[in-house]
Amino acid sequence: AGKYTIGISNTVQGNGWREEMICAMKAQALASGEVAKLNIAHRNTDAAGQLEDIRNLISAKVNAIVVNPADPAGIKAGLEEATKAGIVVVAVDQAVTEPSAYIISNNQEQYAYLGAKWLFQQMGGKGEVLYMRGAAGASADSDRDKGFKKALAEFPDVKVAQEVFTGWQQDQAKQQILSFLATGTPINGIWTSGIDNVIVDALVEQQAPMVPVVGADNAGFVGQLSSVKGLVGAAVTNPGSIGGAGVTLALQILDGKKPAQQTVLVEPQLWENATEEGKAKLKSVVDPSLSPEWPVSISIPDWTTYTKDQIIACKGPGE
Amino acid sequence: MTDIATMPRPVSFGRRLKRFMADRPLIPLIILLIILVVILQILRPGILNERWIANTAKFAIPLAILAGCQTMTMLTGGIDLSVGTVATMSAFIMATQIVNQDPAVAFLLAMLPAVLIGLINGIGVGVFRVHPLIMTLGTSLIGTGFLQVYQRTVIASGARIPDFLNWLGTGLTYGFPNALLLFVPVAVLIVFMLNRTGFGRLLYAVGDNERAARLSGVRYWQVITALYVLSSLLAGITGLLYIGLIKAPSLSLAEPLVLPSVAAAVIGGTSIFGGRGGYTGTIVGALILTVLTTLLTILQMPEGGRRILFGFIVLFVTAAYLRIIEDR
Amino acid sequence: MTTNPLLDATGVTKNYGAVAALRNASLSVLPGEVHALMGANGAGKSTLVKILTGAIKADAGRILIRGQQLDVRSPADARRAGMLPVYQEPALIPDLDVLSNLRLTGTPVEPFRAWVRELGIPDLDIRETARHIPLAILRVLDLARALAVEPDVLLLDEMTAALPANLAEKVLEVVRRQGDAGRSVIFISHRFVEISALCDRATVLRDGATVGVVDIEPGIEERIVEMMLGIRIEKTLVAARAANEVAVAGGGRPRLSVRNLQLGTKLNDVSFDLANGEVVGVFALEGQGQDELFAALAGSIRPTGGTIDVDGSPVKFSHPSDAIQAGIAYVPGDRAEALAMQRSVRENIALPFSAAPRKWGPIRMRREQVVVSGAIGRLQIDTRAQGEVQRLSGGNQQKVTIARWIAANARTILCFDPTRGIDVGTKQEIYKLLRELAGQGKSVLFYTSEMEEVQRVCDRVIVIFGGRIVDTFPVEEADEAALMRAAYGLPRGAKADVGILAEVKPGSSAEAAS
Amino acid sequence: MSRFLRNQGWVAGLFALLIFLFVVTKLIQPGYGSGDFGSLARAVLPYAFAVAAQTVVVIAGGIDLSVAAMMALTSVTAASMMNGASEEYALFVVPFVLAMGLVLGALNGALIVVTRVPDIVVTLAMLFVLQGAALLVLGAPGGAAAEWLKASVIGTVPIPGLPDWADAWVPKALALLVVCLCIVWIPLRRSRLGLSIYAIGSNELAAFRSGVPVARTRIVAYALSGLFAAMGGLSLTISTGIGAPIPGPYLLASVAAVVLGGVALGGGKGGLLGPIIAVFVLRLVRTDLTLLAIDPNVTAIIEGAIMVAVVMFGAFITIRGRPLGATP
Ligand SMILES: Nc1ncnc2c1ncn2[C@@H]1O[C@H](COP(=O)(O)OP(=O)(O)OP(=O)(O)O)[C@@H](O)[C@H]1O
Ligand SMILES: Nc1ncnc2c1ncn2[C@@H]1O[C@H](COP(=O)(O)OP(=O)(O)OP(=O)(O)O)[C@@H](O)[C@H]1O
Ligand SMILES: [Mg+2]
Ligand SMILES: [Mg+2]
Repeated sequence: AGKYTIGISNTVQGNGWREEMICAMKAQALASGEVAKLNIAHRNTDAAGQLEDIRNLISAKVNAIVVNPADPAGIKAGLEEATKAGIVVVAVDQAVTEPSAYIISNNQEQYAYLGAKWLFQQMGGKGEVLYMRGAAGASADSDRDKGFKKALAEFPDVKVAQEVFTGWQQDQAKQQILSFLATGTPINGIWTSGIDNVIVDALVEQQAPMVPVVGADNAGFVGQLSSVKGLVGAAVTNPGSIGGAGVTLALQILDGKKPAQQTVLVEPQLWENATEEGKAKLKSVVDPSLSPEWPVSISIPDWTTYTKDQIIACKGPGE
Repeated sequence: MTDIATMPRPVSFGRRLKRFMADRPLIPLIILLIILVVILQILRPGILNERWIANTAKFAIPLAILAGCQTMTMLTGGIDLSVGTVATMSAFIMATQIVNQDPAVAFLLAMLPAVLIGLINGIGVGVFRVHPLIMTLGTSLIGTGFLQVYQRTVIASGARIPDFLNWLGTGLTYGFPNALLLFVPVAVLIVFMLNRTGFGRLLYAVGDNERAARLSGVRYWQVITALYVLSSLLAGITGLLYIGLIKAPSLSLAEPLVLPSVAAAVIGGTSIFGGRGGYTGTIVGALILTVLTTLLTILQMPEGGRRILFGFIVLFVTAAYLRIIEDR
Repeated sequence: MTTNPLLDATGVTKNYGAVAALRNASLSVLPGEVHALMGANGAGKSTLVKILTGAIKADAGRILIRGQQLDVRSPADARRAGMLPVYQEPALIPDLDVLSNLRLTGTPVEPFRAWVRELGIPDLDIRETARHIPLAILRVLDLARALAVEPDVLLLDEMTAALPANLAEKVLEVVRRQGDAGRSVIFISHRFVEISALCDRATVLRDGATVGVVDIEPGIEERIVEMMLGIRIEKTLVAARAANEVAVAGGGRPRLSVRNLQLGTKLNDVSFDLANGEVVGVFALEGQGQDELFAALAGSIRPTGGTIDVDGSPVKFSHPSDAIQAGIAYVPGDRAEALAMQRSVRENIALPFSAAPRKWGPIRMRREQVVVSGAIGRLQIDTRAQGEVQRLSGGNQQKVTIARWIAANARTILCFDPTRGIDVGTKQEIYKLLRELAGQGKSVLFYTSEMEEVQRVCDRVIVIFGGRIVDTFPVEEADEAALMRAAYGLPRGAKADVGILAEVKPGSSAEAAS
Repeated sequence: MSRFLRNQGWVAGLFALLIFLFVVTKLIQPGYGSGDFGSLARAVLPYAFAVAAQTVVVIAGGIDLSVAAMMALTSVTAASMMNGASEEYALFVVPFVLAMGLVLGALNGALIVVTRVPDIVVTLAMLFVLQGAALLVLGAPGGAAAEWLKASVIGTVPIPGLPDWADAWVPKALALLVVCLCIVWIPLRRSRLGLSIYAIGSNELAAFRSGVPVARTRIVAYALSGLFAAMGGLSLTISTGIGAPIPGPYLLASVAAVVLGGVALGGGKGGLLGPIIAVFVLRLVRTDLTLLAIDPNVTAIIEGAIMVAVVMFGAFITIRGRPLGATP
């Protein structure tokens, strides 16, 4: 039915968020009815590997490439070659430096700022915070660090008790929080870069005093926000479904509907359980049917048109 | 060459101490472990409580079992880099199958890939003589691929951690981690196997001189196949334990344990060239690495500095340990 | 020529942990002499050579070269000082071809080629990878490489032990000429024939200390043996095998019956029987197919044709364990092939017990201990360093390889040159042991590179040449001349001079002691 | 001739496989042309250097687990030095970074020699150290590369006397690779040093007894490995225009390609050509899988299976091809 071939390049595999992103791309491609075939290069690699994938997609003569960049600048050469070959390039989730590419992304700096600010307010504007970052060196992590530091600057009495890199690994985060809790250092809040449910688990297991926790809108954590006794926390949305939005944008451009600017930012929302209305919101988004690592925001209004069944089925056109 | 007095000198205390430790290679390792703990206590007074010890044990146990896989395979001159993938697969399959299967069935399904990968590794190494590094690397790539394909099919049904694994992984009884209920028998069994059974003998013999073993009537492929299946099974069981501890089925759950498991076996005195080593040292090695990780977490240091320190400490410990045991 | 020693070492000491390899060794070599270094297994001969050539470091001692104290810290230093060793183990790099091996050591190629020809290998392919060259040839190449740089002192550690007679003979000739040309040679061998044919003086080591220096003259052998072993031994060592002892081939069917065995081009139509209680010798020059014959009988390689019957029923071996199952054990000549060097003597001896999967379970330690110590006692293995076999001397290692099959009670033993590099005392024990085994109704197939062993041990001897059995002798007729002729493929009875070994009359004083 | 086949048969077979893959590629995508070949060459570049780095130490009987981390460190160093600097400054940066690789590699070797810890453990520890150092140099991907450097891998080399269509098949990246490898490798291969490297890999004791300075040769081998890794790191910076502190997948890829390329793990055998061809094969397989739009998860399975199958096949033909009568 469709007429386009779309290439997809992603460099983190096996992470719930990225898996949702890929499923959203597939589901959106299917739902749009405009895509004949997806060509997905989806693996764990770095900028150099992604360059290779992009060039292979160029060799495969796709019409558009939707890419979650390993690095904003590192794949510039490949994206430039793609544009020269007449291929539409859309970057999702993170920005790229190549000027010819379109960008649709979650606002990572805002993500961190929003959550951190809420957390510091919950802490009464003072105390010690445990800062659990993502992977050292990843660009999303450094963007989030900017947001976090911005919020921190607004609350001079909040101190970072400890800064650790979880590597966005559940097990590593769990080990770190357990050894931290065992030290008995008092803390007043925990900010996590999306590795959240294992942190709450650890607090419960160790019968440690509950402190406010900020995480992402992963299904597991969102569920905990409604079910774990005494837990005050907030989930900041970071929809993996941004992938579907990327496909939509690419198709619009292919159909000749260019957006006004090169960059479209999807702003995060904050869902907290400190207020009644927040609780109600959380109740409405809880989704135990999803894998705990999947963000519950499985669609983005105006940008995605697939159904929940479609994204969960995770099938693209022709599958 | 110069004239050196050949008169027998009274043996100095230092030399006697060294000889003493060399004959009991476990002692310097334990001393090192104690030193690390003392440093920890100095850095964070009060850290040394029951809870901390239980936690350390909890995290050391999965590492120690995987390091057991490395110890056994390294004795034959091999290595098993697929343990991470195998553990991850068992854990993931268990967590996803338990949702709509009988626990026993889920357990069998979870152990199936472990047996298969072990068998393929064993046949590849034992029959086709593929280098174990390559063989286990290849099967772990293949396993990861299959796991990812499998993950697609269970996205809809979700995952659950069985209560029993939860209890085993995180629970405490009288302050002791329940995981010890699994670990102690496993450790005793491995130690007994290596020292007191024909199979254990053969591991050492095959690793030392395969041709000699062959001329003594040992069929290499039988030993190696049994070994890699055993290693994989242990890895699978570790996966189940680990998922009970971490409680988040991810597709790379146990991968970060692979290189440390090799390091633990080496620190524990097992030769990667085969024929020499044992499991008790490995257990202490795993404890040392776990404590070291905690220590580095506590040091408020940039991530980069922490990694540098970790690397140098592993190197230093191994070098010092070799010095002590080598002039036996 | 001065009478100052070219090389003078005194008070050399080397300890390996608790084991003293050398306590107080001294060695003084004059220019132009061929100097024998003698001692029982484990006396420290190899250790001394390694120290002199910088391969290992002594704990104490003084070494003067041409009256000067030189600091020899590595084989490269020794080489510069004009001292070239040929160690007990081959030193060519296995994965490099011969030419690259020469370049590596900076050896001139043409002299090397000349020496190789001289040493009896006319058609060496210099681009052949060392790994593919047979052991005996490798030893000769090692020697040629050392000779090619015209060393002042050549140190040969059991150079002839692994050589077939034809090559050994050439080596001896060349070594003798070295002495004539004013160069010195330090020569280690357990064969008195060679020592008396070649050497001027001998230094004798016992337990790591020099116990005497003697001139080689007729009749000296006994004194040397006395010094070596530290005891007075019987003047005439009777042959292990009494002349009246006839094979107890109890009329029954043969233990092992080989018919028309074929193995590529290496073995042709080989047929023979091995009876219960019989020791059959196999004699051959290097590379005549004896390796393949033993490997085929041991189940290591599959023959391409012919049959093997054990106790009258046909067998096909696809793995050594099949042969072991049939009661046939193989003792390789190269102990590095047979031993797990980092494991204990006990584990090495008990290894076959655990081989089959049904024996993988718990070990009955007490029972094993009894069996193993029985075997150790029987072979009188020096167990001072029994924690790791690699710390035993070469001879004791060799004994462990045999002890294993005594412990396992194998009915048939295939011994491939079991006395290679073994001292006289131990050799006698091994001969006795093999005869005892035969007396118990066991059968032994025995390849040797030393002719006089044939008479001492065997009931019958088969001679292989070019992959065929060219002759079979009862032991009474197997004198050295006859064996030699057959081994060269000459018809029985033909008179031909086949080199210096043929000149040594059987029963001459030279070999009375060995 | 038979000796040539014995020594070079594997490389020849690999080359045939590469040609076959090109034919398959052309069949899958008839439009596959010189531009796409240029892309392939650029993709090969960092892998080829990583493999060269690994090959040298493997021939010397070692293994280098720190290859990828070394590439990351040299890459971030180059990128951060060139960040905001003038184009000419890069003329200094390139030799500086190469020297840095050489020195760090030599440090690897020296640590192995001095501590006497097995190489696999030393380089494992150095993996952490170099990773940490890379993170200290650049906390996140960033930096820059001089334009002329970036241009040096884009486009083709005009060769006088060749028609344009033929020039188009000589991408600059390929020319750069060949030149860099040959400058180091060919003189080395012909020198006594090169022989020494093979010698210590083949049989260390025999090499020592042949007068080879074993320790020095080992250090040199690791230094060369570091040099190649630095070239790899530079090529990463050049092709991406940035430096990334988290190591890429070059470690596993380098080990796999070394083995596919016919260099025996254990040392003493093989050359550089085989592993480089193996890199091309592996990269081209990925291209083909992308062209076929194979499910990405199946790609991992196929890659693993190829690795295992090819090595098993190689083992199989060596077992079959063993000359009759050779005592096993
Ligand atoms: N690396 C080592 N570790 C421990 N002991 C050793 C080592 N090398 C040699 N020895 C011991 O030193 C002694 C002398 O050994 P050496 O090899 O020099 O004997 P040898 O005279 O050459 O004997 P053979 O005639 O059997 O070759 C032996 O007792 C041996 O066990
Ligand atoms: N594990 C062992 N420990 C000590 N001696 C053993 C052991 N296994 C075998 N032997 C000895 O080796 C000899 C031959 O062993 P072999 O395995 O051929 O006998 P077997 O009949 O199979 O033994 P078993 O009765 O154990 O089945 C026997 O004399 C036995 O005493
Ligand atoms: Mg010796
Ligand atoms: Mg010896």
